[in-house]
Amino acid sequence: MSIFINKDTKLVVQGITGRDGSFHTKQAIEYGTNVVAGVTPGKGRQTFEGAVPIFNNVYDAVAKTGANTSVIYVPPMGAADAIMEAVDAGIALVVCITEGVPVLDMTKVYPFVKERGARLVGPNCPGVISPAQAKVGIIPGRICIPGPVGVVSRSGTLTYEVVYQLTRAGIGQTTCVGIGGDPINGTNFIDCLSAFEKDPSTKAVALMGEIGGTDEQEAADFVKNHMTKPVVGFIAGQTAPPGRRMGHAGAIISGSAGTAAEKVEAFKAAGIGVAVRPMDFVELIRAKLH
Amino acid sequence: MSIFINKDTKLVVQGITGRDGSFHTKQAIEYGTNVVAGVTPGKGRQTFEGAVPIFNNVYDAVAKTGANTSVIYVPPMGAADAIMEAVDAGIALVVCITEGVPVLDMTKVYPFVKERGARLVGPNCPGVISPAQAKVGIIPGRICIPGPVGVVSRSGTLTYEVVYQLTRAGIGQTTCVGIGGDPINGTNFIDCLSAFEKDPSTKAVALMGEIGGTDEQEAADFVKNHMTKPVVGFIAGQTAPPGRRMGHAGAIISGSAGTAAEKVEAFKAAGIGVAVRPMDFVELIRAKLH
Amino acid sequence: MNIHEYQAKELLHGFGVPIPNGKIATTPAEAEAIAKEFGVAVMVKAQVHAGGRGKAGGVKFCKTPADAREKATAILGMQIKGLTVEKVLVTVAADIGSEAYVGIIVDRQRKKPVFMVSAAGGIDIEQVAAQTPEKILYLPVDTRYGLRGYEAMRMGFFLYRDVKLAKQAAKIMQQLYSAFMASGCSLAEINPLVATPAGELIAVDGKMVIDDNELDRHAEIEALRDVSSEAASEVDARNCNLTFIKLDGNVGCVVNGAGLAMATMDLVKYYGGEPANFLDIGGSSNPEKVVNALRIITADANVKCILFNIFGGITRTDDVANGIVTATKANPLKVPIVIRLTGTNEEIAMKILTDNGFSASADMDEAVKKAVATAKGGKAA
Amino acid sequence: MNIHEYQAKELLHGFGVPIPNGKIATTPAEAEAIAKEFGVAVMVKAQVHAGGRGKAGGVKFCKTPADAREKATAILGMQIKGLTVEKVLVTVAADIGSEAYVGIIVDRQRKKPVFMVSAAGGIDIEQVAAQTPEKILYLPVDTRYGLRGYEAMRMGFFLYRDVKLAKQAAKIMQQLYSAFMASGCSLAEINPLVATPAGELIAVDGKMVIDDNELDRHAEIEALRDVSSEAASEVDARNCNLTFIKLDGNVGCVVNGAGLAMATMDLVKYYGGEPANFLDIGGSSNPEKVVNALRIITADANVKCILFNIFGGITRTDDVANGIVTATKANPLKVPIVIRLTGTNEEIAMKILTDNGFSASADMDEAVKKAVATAKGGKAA
Repeated sequence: MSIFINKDTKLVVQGITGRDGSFHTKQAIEYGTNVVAGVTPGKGRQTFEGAVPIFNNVYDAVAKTGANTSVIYVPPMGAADAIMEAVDAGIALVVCITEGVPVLDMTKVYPFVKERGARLVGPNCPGVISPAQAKVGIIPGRICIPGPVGVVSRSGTLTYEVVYQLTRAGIGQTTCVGIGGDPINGTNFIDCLSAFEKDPSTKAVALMGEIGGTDEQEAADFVKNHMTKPVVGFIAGQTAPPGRRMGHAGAIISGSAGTAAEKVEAFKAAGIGVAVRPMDFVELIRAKLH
Repeated sequence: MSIFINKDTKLVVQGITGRDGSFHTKQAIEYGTNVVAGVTPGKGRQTFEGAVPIFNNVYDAVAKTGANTSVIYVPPMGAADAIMEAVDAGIALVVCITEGVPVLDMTKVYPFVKERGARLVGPNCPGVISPAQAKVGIIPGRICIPGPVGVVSRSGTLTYEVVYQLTRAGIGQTTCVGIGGDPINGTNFIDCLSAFEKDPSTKAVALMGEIGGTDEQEAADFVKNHMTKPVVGFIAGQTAPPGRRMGHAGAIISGSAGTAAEKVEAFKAAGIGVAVRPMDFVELIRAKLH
Repeated sequence: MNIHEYQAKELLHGFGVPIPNGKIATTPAEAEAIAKEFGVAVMVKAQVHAGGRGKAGGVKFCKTPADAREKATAILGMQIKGLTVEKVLVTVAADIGSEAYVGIIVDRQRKKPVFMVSAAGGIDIEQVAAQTPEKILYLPVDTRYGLRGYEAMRMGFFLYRDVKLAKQAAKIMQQLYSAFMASGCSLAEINPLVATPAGELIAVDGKMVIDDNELDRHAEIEALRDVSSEAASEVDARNCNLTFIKLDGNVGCVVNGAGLAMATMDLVKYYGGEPANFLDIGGSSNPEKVVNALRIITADANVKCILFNIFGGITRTDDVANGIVTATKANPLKVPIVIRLTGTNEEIAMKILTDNGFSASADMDEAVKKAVATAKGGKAA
Repeated sequence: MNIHEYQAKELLHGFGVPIPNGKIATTPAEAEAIAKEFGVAVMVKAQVHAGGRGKAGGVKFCKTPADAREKATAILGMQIKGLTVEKVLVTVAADIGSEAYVGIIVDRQRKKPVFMVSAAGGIDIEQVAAQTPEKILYLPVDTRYGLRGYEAMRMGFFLYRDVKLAKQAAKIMQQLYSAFMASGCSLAEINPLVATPAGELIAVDGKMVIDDNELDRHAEIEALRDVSSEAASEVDARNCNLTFIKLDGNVGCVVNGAGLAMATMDLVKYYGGEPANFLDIGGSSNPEKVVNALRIITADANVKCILFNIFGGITRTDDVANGIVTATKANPLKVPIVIRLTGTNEEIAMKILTDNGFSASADMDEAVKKAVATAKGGKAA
């Protein structure tokens, strides 16, 4: 079992013929993901690598192939449009890898996706992988093995780091989700924690947060009140210099929230194990599993 | 009993100090409607007729008086904004009397109201009256008496005509609703028929339609499939000259639909009694009630 | 409100839609001069607010300036559906590869503006819709989000297989949508949207209808109104905030509310009469409106009896009564009048009328019967 | 991206927001001439991308042109938070009746732009927020619908009891919102919004921060960038698509991804070292980026060891390896380098490095420990 993606995932790749899109599509196919379609306007009726049919738009891709999940590798100015297209075409899970999506675009995308009951992961995220089942996005397949740990993280490469260390220690994963670090993203920690709580295969969760915002504090509240499974957390940025504050407004809206110390406190108060170094996940998770 | 409004209605009047707003507010109060507040920006802290407190906005009116229903008499360019303000402030039923609201404004108002689960009646409508309980809008109170008939109509004065004839014949009404004739309105025939079907006091329904569109045909379908109570209908415009068609697009989108003959056919096919003249409602309804 | 083809195309061009070069002529000599200036074959096109101009002979292809003069001579002054052609558009004749239809209209059912596009453009698009509906793509736009890029591209690819044409078309859809929203339209059409053999798209004909309710916000659009191309009585009525449509009968109807006005006309017919007009004095009333309504109706020599049917809600019946008294004092009526009034301030209204020598009833059926009889030869008080 | 006060105010003025007359001076003589031209008391205001200008003495009231010259002399060249003042805004001093605060920022929690307005404006607005939160109205805007009239009026009445001032304020909220959306802002502020004793509102100070992700759509805003007011190394890094923040330590870090970069710095510190910088080479990689990163880091004389920590996902580790080889061939390194690489194309990368005489590890913890030790005096291979 897993969350969000599995053996039944039928993936359409938006931007399949671009540099990143084509590279990672090959990797996804090699990993065994069921890539059923690609989309590049103007390249309809061609095929990708002689195997995956390309369509001019997501509607056609869904109509012809029954795709249920989409991954987006289009340039930042077109990413919001690509997300909305996928959702409009009936895709239930959209994973947007694109970095640099204007945040004001996302203020419209977010309600659009909610209105239609779809799920968006990202943008500016590494995607989702359910080891030995499917890989949607750019998380390297070889660093993962199947197993009992759910992984959720705001950052990309830090996720790889932790997953890689778990894997080297023989601790596999149900699903790893990179939710992305943009100000407005489609899926947050709580969405993932809630899904892991419901997934019978997941026995423990590893959560990687960062300084800034209050998502980690809210996640801690959720763990305290709604989770029965053990959670181990990490906060990156303990030594980061305070960012330049954004006007008076930035100070007013965030107040004193967002420091690493505050987040670590919230974790401790919620009974979340705290990893001081990324490598600490291994022992902490191992202890929770036994 | 009744639909939409009753003795528990607590009314706020938006545009209470305007010509129409003040005139009809006095009439509503005389009728016994519980008018709890008025809104005119800049006249907050004054009172209307020494009795109804005026607020600068609907939020304040709701917070201070618990208003649950609003009626709108503001000029057409401000009507969309007034509707959204009422709904945003938590008003459950908004009745917009204003005529001349740009239809493109309504393309945003409609989903706004739906999203928040509120009900809009109108715009460009005479409002709602539940005889001897409450009057929200401009339907003259003296032409109504309480009784078993639900009335719903696309037109204003034609509604009065029919209600007046019913009343003169001693046949009273549970609620009369003028839904308005604008291209996009908040409440349609089906919404009202469905409410009348559920209202135990309503024993029969009088429905007044017009040429144009397909609302009456859809209402007929609803009556056929979902109503147990008898319905009598009328279509105005049997002799009206065909309107000037609106480009090719108008012809394409409406096809041949919308003629009086077609609507009358739909009524007959659904078992709806057809009044040829407005006065025919009296005998047809009387027969259904016995 | 209707605007002319040339005005619609200029508006669209302001949003970036490519259109052929063109100028307006009001005389054959002007048409010739414009054709000479362009130095290529032109179209001479009647500018009137009526469909079917082409079939009526109001649109002609001209190879030479002399030809343009000749065709303009024929078209200027021509009557199309009762309207006199006072202006022609002289415009460069496009090289036509293919013709598509693009329209956008506010749809009651979907409660949204809906695009309709078809690769089978031209004047027979309604037939396409009726006989081969699969050749039309309907695309509703959620105005909260605007027309999204992928929707525009979807229409582009529905019209053209070639990606360059599809992208050009998508851009034109965005421009058309912007023009539609910014101008407060209820309809905007490009028909035909021509693809030239060189692979360029160009809007060869354009039509826009503006929502009258938007005009208060769009003085620049209101300024495009061409009253010379509308019936004088309708212009007069609109200036007085009345909705008026002239018909062929002899019972002049003054009613408040469109539904009741139609029901009144239906009842006139039911009792064997013929309505002379549709006239709705609308909601919020004042005596002035009634004075204007009487002036407009009595200008029609066919009218043998005037029927007022007023049911007061937001309209106050005393305003109507005062209007009748004022108007008839200034210009005594030459035809009999039958008055039916009930509703808001009915008692005051009845007193005003009685004090001034009018009789009035509160019963619609009775009043209509009486008006029909009067028009046929009887006489009202 | 930050823009200067004078630029923000000009942008806002373009959307209709009233601002006091003002001009930019780069010399005291210019400041004097501008003050003379205005003929009234002026403010001389340092234009620099740093908060707290007033408290640092960068904003002064001047009664006479001579006074303006003197104050400009003091302010031009002054250092504020490490930045040199190169321009001053000379602007008409407004008559101040009351000062309000108006700000709009994109809020992560609400996922919307949120207005914050308070009648208690001025430089201590954060204190107001902390101590008397009821004095601030928060108003989130649903961008699908835009800022609605009633929302703007609600803010107007929250700031002013007087209806005329409230309506003026509502209009300014609309203008500010339009400017915010049209310019792709993440922040826009008017502080103070001054009500003059005569009952006019005027934006006496303005601030706008642009979402860097929007700049591709807004060439006119990108053109407002003033590189002279930013640290040279950060300008250099941005031009190379790198995110770089200089710090005071001696371990130069080159990492891909902000989270891993922070975790790497944390680990450097954990093992007793001090990071010299934050440097994220970002997602999609190419060798060029690595070359630029090395150039920027080695420009810092404090750096005693360079630590690469690359975990390849969308970044290909072979691109990074090639970048290291290219850069060091062109400019041989003067400090030791510790390389940690794993992930996408790791085998190819390892071969490239080995073939060129570098050693590299796949273990983060080990690499960080080694870099810290090296910086303290050891030596890497």
